[in-house]
Amino acid sequence: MNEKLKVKIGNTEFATPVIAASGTFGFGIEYADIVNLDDFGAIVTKGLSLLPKEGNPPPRIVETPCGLINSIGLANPGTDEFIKNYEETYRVFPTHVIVNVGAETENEFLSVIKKIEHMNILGYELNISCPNVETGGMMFSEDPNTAFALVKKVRKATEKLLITKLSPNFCNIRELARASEDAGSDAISLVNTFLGMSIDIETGYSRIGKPFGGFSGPAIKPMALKMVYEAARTVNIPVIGMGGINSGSDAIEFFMAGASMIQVGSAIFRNPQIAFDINNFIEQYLDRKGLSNVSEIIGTFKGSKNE
Amino acid sequence: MNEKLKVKIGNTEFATPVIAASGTFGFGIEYADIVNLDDFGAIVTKGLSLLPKEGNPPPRIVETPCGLINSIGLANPGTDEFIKNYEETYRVFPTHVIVNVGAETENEFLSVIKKIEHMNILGYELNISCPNVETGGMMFSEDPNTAFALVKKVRKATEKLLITKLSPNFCNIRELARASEDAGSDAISLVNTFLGMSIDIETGYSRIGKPFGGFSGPAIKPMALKMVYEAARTVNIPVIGMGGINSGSDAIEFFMAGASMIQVGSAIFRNPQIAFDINNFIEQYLDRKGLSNVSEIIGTFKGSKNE
Amino acid sequence: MKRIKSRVLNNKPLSPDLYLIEFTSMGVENEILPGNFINIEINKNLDPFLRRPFSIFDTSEGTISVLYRIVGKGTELMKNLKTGEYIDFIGPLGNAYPAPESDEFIFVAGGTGIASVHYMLKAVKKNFPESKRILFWGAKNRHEIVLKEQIENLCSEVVFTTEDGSLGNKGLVTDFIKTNPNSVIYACGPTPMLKSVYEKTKMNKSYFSFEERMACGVGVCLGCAIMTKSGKYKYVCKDGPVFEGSEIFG
Amino acid sequence: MKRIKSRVLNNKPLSPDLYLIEFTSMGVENEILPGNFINIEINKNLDPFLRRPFSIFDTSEGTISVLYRIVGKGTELMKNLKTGEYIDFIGPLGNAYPAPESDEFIFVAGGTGIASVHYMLKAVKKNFPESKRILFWGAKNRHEIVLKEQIENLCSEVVFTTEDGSLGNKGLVTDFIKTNPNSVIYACGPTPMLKSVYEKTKMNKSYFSFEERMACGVGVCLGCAIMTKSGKYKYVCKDGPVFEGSEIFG
Ligand SMILES: Cc1cc2nc3c(=O)[nH]c(=O)nc-3n(C[C@H](O)[C@H](O)[C@H](O)COP(=O)(O)OP(=O)(O)OC[C@H]3O[C@@H](n4cnc5c(N)ncnc54)[C@H](O)[C@@H]3O)c2cc1C
Ligand SMILES: Cc1cc2nc3c(=O)[nH]c(=O)nc-3n(C[C@H](O)[C@H](O)[C@H](O)COP(=O)(O)OP(=O)(O)OC[C@H]3O[C@@H](n4cnc5c(N)ncnc54)[C@H](O)[C@@H]3O)c2cc1C
Ligand SMILES: Cc1cc2nc3c(=O)[nH]c(=O)nc-3n(C[C@H](O)[C@H](O)[C@H](O)COP(=O)(O)O)c2cc1C
Ligand SMILES: Cc1cc2nc3c(=O)[nH]c(=O)nc-3n(C[C@H](O)[C@H](O)[C@H](O)COP(=O)(O)O)c2cc1C
Ligand code: FES
Ligand code: FES
Repeated sequence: MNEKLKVKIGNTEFATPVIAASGTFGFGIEYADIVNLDDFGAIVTKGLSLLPKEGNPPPRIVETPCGLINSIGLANPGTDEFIKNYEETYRVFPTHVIVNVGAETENEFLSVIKKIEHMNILGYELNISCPNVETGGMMFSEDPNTAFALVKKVRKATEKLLITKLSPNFCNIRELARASEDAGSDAISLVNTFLGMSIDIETGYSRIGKPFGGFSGPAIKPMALKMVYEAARTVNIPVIGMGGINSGSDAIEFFMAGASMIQVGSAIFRNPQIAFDINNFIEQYLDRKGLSNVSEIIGTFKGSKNE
Repeated sequence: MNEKLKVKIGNTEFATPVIAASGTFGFGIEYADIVNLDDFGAIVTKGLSLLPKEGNPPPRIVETPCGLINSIGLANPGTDEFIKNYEETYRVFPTHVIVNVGAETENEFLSVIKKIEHMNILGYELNISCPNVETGGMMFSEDPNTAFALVKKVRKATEKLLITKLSPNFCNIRELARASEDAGSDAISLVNTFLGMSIDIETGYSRIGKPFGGFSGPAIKPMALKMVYEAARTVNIPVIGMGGINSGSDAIEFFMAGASMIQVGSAIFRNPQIAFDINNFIEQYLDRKGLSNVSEIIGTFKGSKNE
Repeated sequence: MKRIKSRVLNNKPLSPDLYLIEFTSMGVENEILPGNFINIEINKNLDPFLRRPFSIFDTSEGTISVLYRIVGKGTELMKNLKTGEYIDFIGPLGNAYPAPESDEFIFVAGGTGIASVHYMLKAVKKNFPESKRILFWGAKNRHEIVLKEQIENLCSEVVFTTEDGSLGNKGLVTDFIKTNPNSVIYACGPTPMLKSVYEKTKMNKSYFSFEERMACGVGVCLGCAIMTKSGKYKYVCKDGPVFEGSEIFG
Repeated sequence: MKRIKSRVLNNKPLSPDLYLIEFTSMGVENEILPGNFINIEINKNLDPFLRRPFSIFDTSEGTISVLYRIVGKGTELMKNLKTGEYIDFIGPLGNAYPAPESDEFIFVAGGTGIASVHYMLKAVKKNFPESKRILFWGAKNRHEIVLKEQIENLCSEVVFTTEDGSLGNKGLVTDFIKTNPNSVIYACGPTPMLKSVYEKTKMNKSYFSFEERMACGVGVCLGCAIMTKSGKYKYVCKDGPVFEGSEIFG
């Protein structure tokens, strides 16, 4: 990988700032036939809970203009099965693995982490924002104090990289970001999915298995970018930006808005090789601009031309 | 117009539940060459302020996937010029006219209304949510108490139809909706535009004349629908739903979610005759379902099939 | 599984709603097993955003073909693809129809289910040329019975059923199914049809190909869940699309 | 202003980036004045979402043609439109080039600005057949000088300028403009070009056609603001696209 793409968070080096987002790249091996895993600086696993979760009733996916609503419901094999299946796999893995932990209580978060702490993983992304489970992490997003308490406890439990993933569905993005920083996160990531709804007008029922779901894809990019910008202005730790990124150009917008790294989610479904394409685009962009590292564009958004 | 499309808010009858949204249909005459104005149950004017407003520096529009971000900045001729230009026009107008008032202070709201109260207009839509003016109405949306105080005063100043238009950029949609109802609104309308951002990666500047703008169009529909649903569950007054509506089928989703009427905004730019198309679709839908009026589908969303 | 940037060779209507598209496959046809599907990116712009999954109707050296019905915005775009234009597909995806030895195979196809059934019919004919192959083919009307001779040639017997009676029996294809105790059943079509096939063939080995809304097609999004008899979800794109009848309906 | 569901008659490349598309106009061509534009819905799906504005290059009985450059996703789609396919346009929109009497008219075209200039050239030739009509035509390179003879035939004189010098002068078109005190100036091209034309022709009556990003094209969205010398905004789609040079730059 080109040196120009190398970035650091704390002491960790990433070969590229492009990460696969949770829930859109499985546990990292499903696409291996067609994706060079080291095109990603890291992959984030599907959200992991202590016990196995079957997930929500189908349909779980509905497409909307330039986006999709999902109602997966944090389906996952649970921590024990996860360890059994992936402990060996991750011992020699072409890129960093970050485990997305999607739990419902402080204790569950801590138990999951305790169980997998020995694995060869880079760290954790705490999903305090999943819209798809009833009692789910969302409550941690509603109140910065609750989020603070959770992150603080997790911080004590691990020295690995700790990322807190924020929900866009509450107005206090800046407060949440600050609470996550104050409690000791190494970085924050945002946005998780927006709450969205779609109705089948023939039946009157939701088009997914729950009344609402999580909305993602290119459609959400303008809002996600705005929120990443707000978060990056608020905290001093690195911000990992995502939400609708579908091209190298989108990625650069997020860097300019203040993201130190970016994640690609839904766009992977369409273009599994998107990390390759984004890396390429960034390289060429940096060359064209005479820059020597992607970090030089972080936070360079200049606001409006008229001010 | 077909009887099946007739709806009522309070004592006012509308020939169809389809309204032209503020800022997307000018003052009602610009499209008259190609649009039968009575295809709309009402038109909402561009936001009106007391004094003329020049608006924001260009570019004022940028397209995003399935949507657009605008930075118009409430450009409008001001109340005196408005009266001069449209008093006669509205005296005989093929449909109801609702004036969108976009002011910055309680006093300004009251002054505008006082000046135009004598005109042949159906009522007002209070824009307490414009994202495009610095000190703008947005502050009224941040705090339900401020919104309550404003609406209460306006309510005393007019007996015409009073609609409060809510912003989706704050988490308290339900509180805002309730405050608007309690203060005496005849109806609420939502959503106004979401805050969005777009960066020109060649220059590092915003692609519009301000760092952020208002995001609208089909992209936002899943979120708008969810918010309309929440609002309609919260209040007993009619809810006027909007946000990304681009077809008859979209409109019916909003009715099912609880909207008594709907507004079409950005979609007008693409299809100025959309009210005709939506009316047609609703008529056929009602026929097919054996229903005799559109109001029979309001709030008929059944949630998820599995619950 | 490969990702192929392919070129359209041929795209033609077979009936008002059904089209057959053939495109270059760059050798990937050799990896394909009956039952597999591919996930197609139809357009360059972002509406529709997701790929669209289609069964493989047929392959030949260097080509794949798909039989598809126009139902929405993706297939509307697909129908306008001209010879020489690009599409991008990922595949082959999913599992395959198992092929236990037998002397009688029953095929049940509803609507575009004929695509997946056709490819399996070819394979069975090739591997068990002496076998009896009876196809129960259901469609809305006679216009939807497309490529009739070509498919009849693969079978010992074909029983047609149309909803309007315009060809063969009138009614639902499942009303006319007859099986022997040792026949192996393959079926592809709408889920209610599959359920009804299962009810009538409980004593047989049966393999059904299912559809579910998909985002990824490879098992990462967990979008295509299907409830199994055991109360656990499986995933149509990865554990399927082919399941034993008893696993889902048993 | 009408909304026309039109059919493509012809759509062909004139250079690697420039295309000429001709489509049916259902009589609306009789309402069109030089300087007017139309707003085209290119695709049925929602990406791109907005219509795209284009100057009218030419009309004939029952047809309109547009000369366009491929710059983004809308024009990429446009270039693939085949004869017989539908497009939907609204027009004519905007104001027209005024046509004061004169014996010398200077036309300045940069890039696709030639489209709007061409239509005005035709009108001036028709109305003032005896007039002197000098066209200063600038382009990136000689490939972008398209329909050369056809346009030369409308002029008394054409001065070509290309950025790479591959045809005519090398440099910027505005470096070579010459005018007389009584010449009337018409110009269409990038705003910096128009500004430079203004600087060189301050003493003349000049009419410039501007571009700005548009959502509606009819004056309702207030998206296409252009700052005038007086410190007030005007709207390119409604007050323009043609403004007197002095109104904007004066
Ligand atoms: C494994 C698999 C194999 C398939 N093989 C074929 C095939 O060989 N030929 C063929 O014509 N079709 C096949 N399909 C179905 C095909 O994928 C859909 O018809 C197609 O995606 C519709 O796209 P669209 O954009 O035209 O419709 P959309 O606009 O997306 O949808 C139109 C309507 O169809 C419904 N719909 C869309 N996709 C699905 C789906 N996957 N399952 C159920 N309902 C859906 C929508 O809810 C909507 O009501 C297959 C599906 C799967 C999962
Ligand atoms: C009144 C008027 C008349 C026009 N006449 C012609 C003509 O005759 N021939 C022709 O080729 N083009 C003309 N244009 C420009 C044409 O509208 C744009 O090139 C077209 O909309 C681009 O669409 P796209 O989807 O291909 O590009 P997009 O993907 O939308 O954009 C590609 C790039 O072009 C920029 N861009 C897009 N639209 C505009 C615009 N209106 N002004 C400035 N920059 C823009 C974008 O910011 C982006 O960088 C005219 C524009 C106006 C306003
Ligand atoms: C199908 C699907 C499943 C997801 N699952 C998870 C998850 O388990 N944990 C999590 O934190 N985020 C999850 N997400 C959210 C994504 O990681 C990402 O935050 C969001 O989709 C926005 O990015 P995008 O627009 O690039 O997809 C999921 C998203 C999708 C589409
Ligand atoms: C160009 C533009 C101008 C707008 N101006 C106003 C306005 O003056 N007052 C107001 O209340 N809303 C204004 N809006 C918001 C719309 O009325 C509507 O609430 C919003 O666009 C969402 O609906 P849509 O997705 O159908 O466009 C404007 C929207 C657009 C796109
Ligand atoms: S479609 Fe994504 S898991 Fe099956
Ligand atoms: S484009 Fe809408 S006012 Fe000009």
